[in-house]
Order: sequence, then structure tokens, then C-alpha cells
Amino acid sequence: MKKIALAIALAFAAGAASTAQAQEKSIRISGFGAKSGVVRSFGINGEAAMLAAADQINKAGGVKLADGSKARIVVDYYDDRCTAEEGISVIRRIAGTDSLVAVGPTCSNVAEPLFGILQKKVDDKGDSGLQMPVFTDVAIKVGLARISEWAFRNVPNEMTMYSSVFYWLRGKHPQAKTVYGGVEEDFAHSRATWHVVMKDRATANNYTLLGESKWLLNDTNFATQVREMKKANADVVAISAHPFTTCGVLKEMQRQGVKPKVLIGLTSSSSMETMQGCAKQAEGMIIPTSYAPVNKEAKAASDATAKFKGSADLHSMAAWENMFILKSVMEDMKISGAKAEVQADRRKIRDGLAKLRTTPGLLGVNSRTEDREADKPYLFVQAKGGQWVVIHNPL
Amino acid sequence: MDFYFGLAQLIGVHTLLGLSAYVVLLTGQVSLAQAGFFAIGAYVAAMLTVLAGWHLVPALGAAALTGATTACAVGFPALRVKGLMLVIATLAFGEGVRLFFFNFDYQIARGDVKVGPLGGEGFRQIRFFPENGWTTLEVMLFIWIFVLLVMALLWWLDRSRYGAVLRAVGEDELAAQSAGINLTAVKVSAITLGGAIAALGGGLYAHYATHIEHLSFGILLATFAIAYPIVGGLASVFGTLAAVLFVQGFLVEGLRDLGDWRNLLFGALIVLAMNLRPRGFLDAGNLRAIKRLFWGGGRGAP
Amino acid sequence: MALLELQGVSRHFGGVRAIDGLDLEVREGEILGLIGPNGSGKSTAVNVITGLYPPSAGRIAFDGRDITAAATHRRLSEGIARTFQNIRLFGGLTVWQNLWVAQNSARDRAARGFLSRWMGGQSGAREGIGKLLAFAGLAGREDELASNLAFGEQRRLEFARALAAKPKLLLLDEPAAGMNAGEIADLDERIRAVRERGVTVLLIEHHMELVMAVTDRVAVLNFGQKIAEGTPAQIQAHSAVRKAYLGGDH
Amino acid sequence: MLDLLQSASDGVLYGATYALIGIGFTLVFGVMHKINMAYGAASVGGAYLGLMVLKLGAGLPVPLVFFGSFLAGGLLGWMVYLACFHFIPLSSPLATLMSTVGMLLLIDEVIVHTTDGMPQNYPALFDDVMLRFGEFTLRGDLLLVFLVSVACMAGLLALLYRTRLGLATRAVSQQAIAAQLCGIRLAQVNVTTFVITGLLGGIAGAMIGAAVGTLSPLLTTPLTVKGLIVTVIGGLGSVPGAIVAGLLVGGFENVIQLYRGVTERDLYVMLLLFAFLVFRPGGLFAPAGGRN
Repeated sequence: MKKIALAIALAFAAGAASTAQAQEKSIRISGFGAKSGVVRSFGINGEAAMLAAADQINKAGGVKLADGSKARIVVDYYDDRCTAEEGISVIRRIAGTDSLVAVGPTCSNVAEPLFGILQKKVDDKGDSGLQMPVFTDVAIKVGLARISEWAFRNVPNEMTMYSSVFYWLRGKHPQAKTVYGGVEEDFAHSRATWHVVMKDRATANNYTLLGESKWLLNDTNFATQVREMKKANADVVAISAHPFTTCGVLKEMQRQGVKPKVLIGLTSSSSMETMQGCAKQAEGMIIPTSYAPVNKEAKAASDATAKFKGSADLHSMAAWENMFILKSVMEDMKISGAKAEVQADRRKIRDGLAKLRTTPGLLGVNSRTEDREADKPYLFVQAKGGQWVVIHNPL
Repeated sequence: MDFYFGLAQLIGVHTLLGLSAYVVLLTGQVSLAQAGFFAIGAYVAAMLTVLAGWHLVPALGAAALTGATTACAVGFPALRVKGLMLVIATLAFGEGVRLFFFNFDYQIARGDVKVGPLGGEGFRQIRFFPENGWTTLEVMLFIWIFVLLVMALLWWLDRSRYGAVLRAVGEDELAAQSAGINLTAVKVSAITLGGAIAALGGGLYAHYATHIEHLSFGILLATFAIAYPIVGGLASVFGTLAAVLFVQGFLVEGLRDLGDWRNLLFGALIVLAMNLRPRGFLDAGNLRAIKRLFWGGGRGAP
Repeated sequence: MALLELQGVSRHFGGVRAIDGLDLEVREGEILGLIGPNGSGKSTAVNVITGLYPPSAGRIAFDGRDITAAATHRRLSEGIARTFQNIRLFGGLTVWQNLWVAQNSARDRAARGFLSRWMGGQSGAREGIGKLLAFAGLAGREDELASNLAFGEQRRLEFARALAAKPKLLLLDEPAAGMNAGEIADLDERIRAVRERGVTVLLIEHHMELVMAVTDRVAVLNFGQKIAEGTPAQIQAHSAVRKAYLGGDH
Repeated sequence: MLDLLQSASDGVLYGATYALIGIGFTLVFGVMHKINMAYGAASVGGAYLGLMVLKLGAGLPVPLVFFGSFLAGGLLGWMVYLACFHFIPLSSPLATLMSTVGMLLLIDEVIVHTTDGMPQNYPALFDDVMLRFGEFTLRGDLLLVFLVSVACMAGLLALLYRTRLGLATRAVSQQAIAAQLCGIRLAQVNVTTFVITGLLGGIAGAMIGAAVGTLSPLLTTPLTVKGLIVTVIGGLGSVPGAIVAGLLVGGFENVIQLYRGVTERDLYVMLLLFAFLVFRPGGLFAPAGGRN
């Protein structure tokens, strides 16, 4: 027991030391998300993008504070293992440091409870929820920021994106009239995206819905579902699932010879994971995304992130954008940057974020909504020869 | 400081979960159903505070009662089997509960939003604590009042004849039967008590997390429930507490700054702990040593 | 008067008839020896009497009541206690606790309320257990874990545990196995002392000297059936018994 | 009717993977009376290690990947034995239960770290073959999985009943102490059992990888659960029982899915298990001796 006690003490001491190594004027931004488990790549890429963005800001002189001096941005990143409990512990831990704002989490199932422990309405004295601005980069399930006035998100608006996808398809494939859905039923994000977003947007664009097949996050046998899909013989098949089951379903579709005219995928599947798992079967799949290296700025961000051993995708580039948005908010709101003023600075950042109606983004201007969500420019990518290729850019 | 209070809340909730498995383990039964009772408690307590507007305390009471009733009803058929069969049977029950909540919708309109559990989307906005202005410290104290009450209850039970009988059944069922002990009654009572404690923990968890969904109550949680008393040792309730501190305080939070190493060490250290201390951190031997340390050579209770 | 009565009791395991139509009577206050070669069905008889195996056929009565279908723990509170051939103590419990958990007699149940019997501390039981400890020669060892006792002490503790239930009938399943001469003499005394207190004893034993010395009557089993019954002297002279033990040549 | 038949046959073929995992659980249980919770994870780990063959030489034939998985599975089986069983006294069943759970988490996390959690494409044989009988189809790759499982079972039974090693294993599983007195070295039999189940697990992992087409750490938990269910339904310690139960569970869940949907599927599998526990607690094939 003694040894363990010592180890615990050492571990905590190490934690304290790393947070205490403050340089001459610096401000802290904390990232958090999954860096373990099957969605580990989210955290790795998100952290790399934040570090790369901070590096770029610092090289350009840092953040200007209220007194006119400049401060460097220090980034730290916490792993929440994609669990609610750890997410809550991590945000409390971050709130206990001098960190001014938290960027995360990666998982929607962490974001829900996390936003739940934040204060619901600002200045509500009766609400003892945590008062810490959170600026989410990845967790994408629709409508989450509504939970708390301290929660902000810079994630693509799936409503707009899929609306546009189906609208675009109308013109591109006028003969396609029917839609069939496949949904990973037990995962918060994919489930909501099909039932709330895709279905609704498809019918709004005059598509006939022929049915839906459901499967679970860690299912491996999709024969029955694909058979249903085959029977429906729809022109468009929309799959709202993460890469692992997306690949499983695509492989089964190949076996059974299901070849819809158009294949649509879930936003988060437009990553390298799908290509690692089933590049051949994914060929031709169309996914709307809020990032692709289509312009100079976007390419530069991608290169900078690669230097920190992360890859650029719609998630990590949202983290990148967040850093620059936060920099300008901090300068506009004239934060003091002093350790004693942390809570006041956090409030300023929150108010600054709430006021924003537009923010600069890698693909162009992001607009921001009343309920603290973003409406980001997007483009459509298609799987071609193991790469995601931009096939339509509505900008 | 709030961070440590929050961590203490979580440790408290997990201690209740571990203690619920501890009671059942004393009778020699490995139950993976504790996550199921935990989930039942979480949903019942949350529905009572959010949908019915109850105060948390009676809601927790109702949760514990529901947990106990379910456990008692499950105990009779499940305890017909033992060993590995029981492990699988209880695992199946726990998964059954999870899948029930996966399919469970019960929403009512509250203003322009709907509240209540919604199948796979989970149950959002269980905000009894913040809405009533409880600080993190107050919530922590509230949770720990329950933890200490349960620990005291179990500590006292351990000194009662009932506690000795539980352990006797765990040692040798045949001999216990022949010594006049009604095995069914003892095992069912233990799992009922365990069900109540787990459901109490679940009720607190729901309000700690503010959002619950079926995926939070899976096999991993059930495994953690039995891991605490096994890693900590069955000699005393403090073993479970020690193991929760080790797992949640050290492996999860303490090692956070090790980054990637933390996750690798998690499994490896559990393997190592079981190799070094197969009977858990606190066994009868070092418990005596600790007693001697505190109370001098005198033997404790007669 | 018969305290325990077996009428035509059989117990089959698959095709094996471990006991087959056994009639046996244990009279109140006596010490009855039950002997027989290995595999003759002695231990099965004990397990059927205590309810661990339900009989395949036949009827068991205890103290005038039919207990054929009663559960094991019920039979104990009715007054049938036992020891095991291979000692089965609660090794992780202390000596004291081993005796404490076994206090399940009907008298104990009647004397104390449910809560005080189960939830009460150790003080209520102190006096009775003190006597048992003294009887088993384990006074002063009460805080020792049962698994840490020496072999002879474990035998004595198990004996005391059976007595903790205040039985009317005590079944001793080969209590002398593995004991030396001195320990067997002690055991002899202890069995007699128990009978003095009014407990009837059914002694299953291989050790003939002990059986012949301590019992009032002896019953002999072979191939699951009773082949002889009588006083020790009668049994010693019985030809069928000699044949069963020594083979056909004598 | 065709739907039913099709669902059932799809499921039964896929159930071969459950059967393979079930055999591993049941064998370890038969010999040591212990559960090896890390078995499913080690099997998937073996399949991952088999992929190294592809990394080393791109043009190598697919069966070599399977063979690599097979060997790696044996190695992992040995490692699991050393880390989780060798140094823990036999009298602490709870400790080995927990140590194997720890091992499960460790293997999962090692996989996650080396692959960043990304699904990995796993090669299959005959994955483009579909046998067609009118509307009715059978997956060629699953047929292969099925045949391999049957071959594994046959090989295993031959090993158990035709070799000295098998004799020793069976002796230990029935009467460990008596077997020791006859000069059988318990530790050696135990470690051999783990290596053999590990090799089998490597095959299972490879077949699962081939059947799914993708490897992911997400595979381990459902495989472990299904494997345990199959073990119980088949009868603890019974190898043929595990096979039949694997196929049964595979077919059953697919048929339920057809009629009740995926969200209720697993609920019915649990009910099936309960039904077995209540009405036939010994399982399909209760092993001789009526062990519990």
C-alpha cells in the first residue's frame, strides 16, 4: 500500500508540475477527447491540429492581451477515453487549472453529459453548473449546444449538408427517385443523423423512402440487412454508420451484388479509416464534409498538422479553426490573461463566442447560429482509388 | 478543488457499485448483473426527479427498492446455477437490462422540449443538482453520506452472525447446508441487498452524469463492479474502497499525465496486481497487521 | 422408542444401487455403530439421512415425523447434525465463527427474535460457544482461522460445530480417520460425554476397536443392504459379517 | 419461407466463428476449470499479428496470413498462460478471472495503439464466390470458415482421443490429483492446453477476420460474450457441444433478427440462454461425470 500511495502522490505531483511550468505571459487552452479506444485517431489528430495552430499563432507573436502585451498560447490535451465519466472528470480538471477555454470532446456521448453539468443559462444564480466555455470540434450529433449557454460548437451542420447533398443529387441523377437507409442504431450520432437528418432531408427533396435497415455498432454479419436493402432496390442508398460497420455492410453489398446508383455515407466516415478498412468496396461513395485540402490555406493547415503527427480531416481542422477563432475572440474581448482573472476571462470568451455571427474558416466564412452552432461551408467528396476526391464544391 | 470533489463523487458512486458486488461475492457467487441493477437505479431515480419532479432522496429510495425487488426476483431462478454458469446467466441478465433500456421510450412534453428516456438516444438533462444550486462540494458530501452509510451497514453486517453466515456459504455450500443454513435464503438475500446498493449507486450516477444511455451500462461496467472487490480483497469493505481508489484515483486519474501509457498500464497493472496479490490488496493477514498497528497487540472483537 | 427410522430406503446412482432397501432404526439415547466394507453404502446412508441426496425410494422418519422430503437445513433444525469424513470446516472463518454460524436449532430459532439472531453481535452467543470450545479443547483458540488449526483440532472443531446446533441425533462420519491412539481415546470419551447429555449418536467408523468399545448396538452394511444387526459381541461372532470383511475363505 | 431458410443458413454458417471461440473457452474450462476471459481478445490479436505477414511481403498468398495468425495465436496463448495463470495459485479462481480481464483490456489497448484504432482490411479466400440456388445463396468464404471449423474440431478430437498428450489432458480434466499421481505433470498439461487453444484461437481470429473482412478492436467484446454463451449452451467442457451451440446461436440470432429486428435480437439470445439454464442446465451435451 505504501508503494501505491507513493506512486499516487508522485503522479499527482507530476500533474501539478506540468501545469505549473508557466512561462512569462502565457494563456492556456485545453483540448480533450478520445485518445484511446477505437476512435483514438480523433484525439490524436485533434491534438496535433491544436498544437500546430498554437505554434503558428505563437510564431506570429501570440495573443494580444488587454494591457497591450502579448501572450503565448499553451496547449494541453486530455484523453477522456470516450466515456461520460472521464469526460466529466476531465472538464472539472481543466476548470481547476488556469485554462481559459476547453476544446472538445470528440464523442457525442461524452458531449451530452458534459454540457449537462455546465450552467444552463448564464447568470442564473440558482444554477450551480460549471461555468467553463467549451468549444467543441468533433462531437457532431445534431442540436447538442442547446443544452448549455456555455457550450459552443464548430461542427458541420448535418441538416444543411445533407439537404444540399439530396438537392444536388436531384440535378446530377434526375432518374434516381428512391432512397434506402442503413443505420448503426445504437450509436448516438449515427442514429440521430439517419432518423433526424437524412430521412427528413431526403423526403424534403422529393425522394421516396423505401425503408431502412438497422445494425449495431459492433455487428459483424449483415446478410439479412443487405438482403432487405437488395429487395428494396432503391436508387440511392444512404449509410449512417461509422467506418467499421460501414465497411462490413459495403463488403456484404458487394457479395450480394447490391449496386445502387448512388451511395451516400456518414460525415465522420470521410476519413482514412474507411480507406484502411475497405477502399475497394467504398469506391464511389459520396460524403459531405466540411474539410478537404482544396485551397492554399487548407493545404497549409494540413501540412502544419502533419508536422505534429496528425492528419487533417473535417474533425481536426475544426480544432484548427477553433484556435484561430478563439485567438480573435480573446483579442476582441480584451482578456487580461492574468491568473487571478481566469474566471472573468472565461466569461469574456463565452460572451465573445456568443456574439459571433461569422467566423473565418479554412473553406470560407462559417456562419454561427443563435443556439451556438456553426453553419460551415462544405463540399462533397467521393471515394476514388483509395482517396477522397472532391467532386462538388458548392462554394 | 472542484476537480477533486468531482473525482470524489465518482469514486463514491463506484464504491457503491463495488460494494454491491462485494456482498454477493461473499457468498461465493460472481455476479455480472450488478451493472443491470445499477442501470435500473439510474433510470428509475432519474425518471422520478425529472419526469415526476420528486426530490432526489425519495427517488433514490424508490430506486434502491426497485433494484432490490428486481434482484430478488432474478435471484431465485439465477441462483439455481453456480460457478461459470452463474457468471454467464448474470451477464445475460445485465445485457438484457441494457437492451431493455435501449428499446425503452417514455417521453413527456415539458414546454417546447420533450424530456425522458428515448431509446438509443439516452436520457438527457438529469440536472437535479445544478438546478437546485448544489455546489460540487455539497454533491460530494451528499454522495458520500450514502457511501458511508452503506459501508457502515456492511461493516456492521460483517460483524453480525448474518455476515459470518454469508462467508460460510462462500467457503463451503455443502457444509453450510449441513450446518443448518438455508442456502437459497442466504444467497437471495445477499443478491437483493446487492441489488439495492447497486441501484442506489446508479441513481446517484444518473444525477452525477446528467445524461444516461444504455451504452454506459455495458459489460465493462459489470466487470468493474466485480473487479473492485476482487482486486481489493474480500476480507473487508475497505478492500473494495482501496480498489476503487486504486482504479479510479490512480489508474484512471492519477496516471492521466502519462498520456498514451496510461491505457496500456491499465490492463497490465491489473494483471500484475492479481499476480502479486491473488487474494486482493487487503486479505485477512494484512488486515490483522493493520489492526495491530492501530489498536496495539490486543485482539479486536472476541 | 425409535428416534430415527429408515424404511426401505434406496438410493441409486445411474445403475449403481449405493443403498438398496435399507431398514434402520436408531433408538433414542443409544450409540449405534454403522460399519461395513468400503463402498458398502455407509456414507450414502448419511447423505440420505441428512438430505443431501433425496432417496430414490423409501421413507425416513425422525422423532415421529416424516422427513423424507425435508431440505437439509430443515433437518438440522429438527435435530440431525453431522460431521464429514473429509473435514469440511469454513476455513476462512475463525474457530468462533465456525461455531456461531451453526447455531440453527429450532430451540435457538424460538428463543431469539429474527433480528437479534441474525443481526446481533457476538455477545448473545458467548456463553454457549464458550462451553463448546471448552468441550472441544479449543478454549483460547477462538480467533484462529479454522484453516490454520492442526488436523486433530480441526476434527474436534467440526465435532463441536455439529453440537452447536443442539442436535438430538449426531451423525459421525468416520471421526477417527487419520487419528493416533491417544486421539482416538479422547474421541471415545467425547462420544460418551455427548451421550451423557442425552444426544443419540450414529457412528460410522472403520476403526473396529472404537466401534466395539463405545457402541451399544452395531448395524452392518454390505452392497447397500443391512446384513446384520446386534450388540458388538453378537456382531463379532456373526459369520456373515466375518465373510463380508474378510472374504469367503474364512 | 425462403427468407427464413436464407436467414437461418446465413446465421448457421456465420455461427461457425462462434463455435471456434466456444471450443477454446470450453477446452480451458475442461482442463483447468477456469475461464480465460482474454481468449476472444487473444484470438483477434492473433489475427492482427497474422497481418504482419502482409506487411513483410505484399505478394504473399493469403493462406500464409492465416498460418501467421495460427502461430501468433499459439504464442499469445502461451503468454496469456504465463501472465494470468502460471503464478497464481489454483485456489484463487477469482484472481485468474480478474487477471484475464486485465489481459483482455491490455490486448485491446495494444491493438488500438498499434493501429490507432482504425479498422484493418483482412484478406479472405473465396470472398467473391456466391453459391446460388435460384434465389437462395451461400457465401463462399463462410463455407470455407465452416469447413475450417469442422476440420479444427476433427483435428482437436483426434488430438484428444488418439494421442498421449490428449490422454493426459483428458486425465487432468477428470481427476487432476490422480493424474498427477500417475506421473502427469500438471503444469505441462496446462501450458500445452493454452498453446493448443491459442493456436485454435489464431485460426478463429483469422476466420473471423476473413468472414467480416475487417479487423477492429470492436470485435473482441461481442466475440467474448457470444463465445461464453455458446460454451454454456453447449455444455461446459464439451467440444462437440460448443460447435453445435455455436451454429445454433448463429442461426437463431439471424432468424430472430429477421422477425424482431436488430434492437431486440440480442435480448432473445439472452432469453435462449436463460431457457437453457432453467430447462437444461447441463447444456446440449453435458460431459460425462455431471461436472458442475
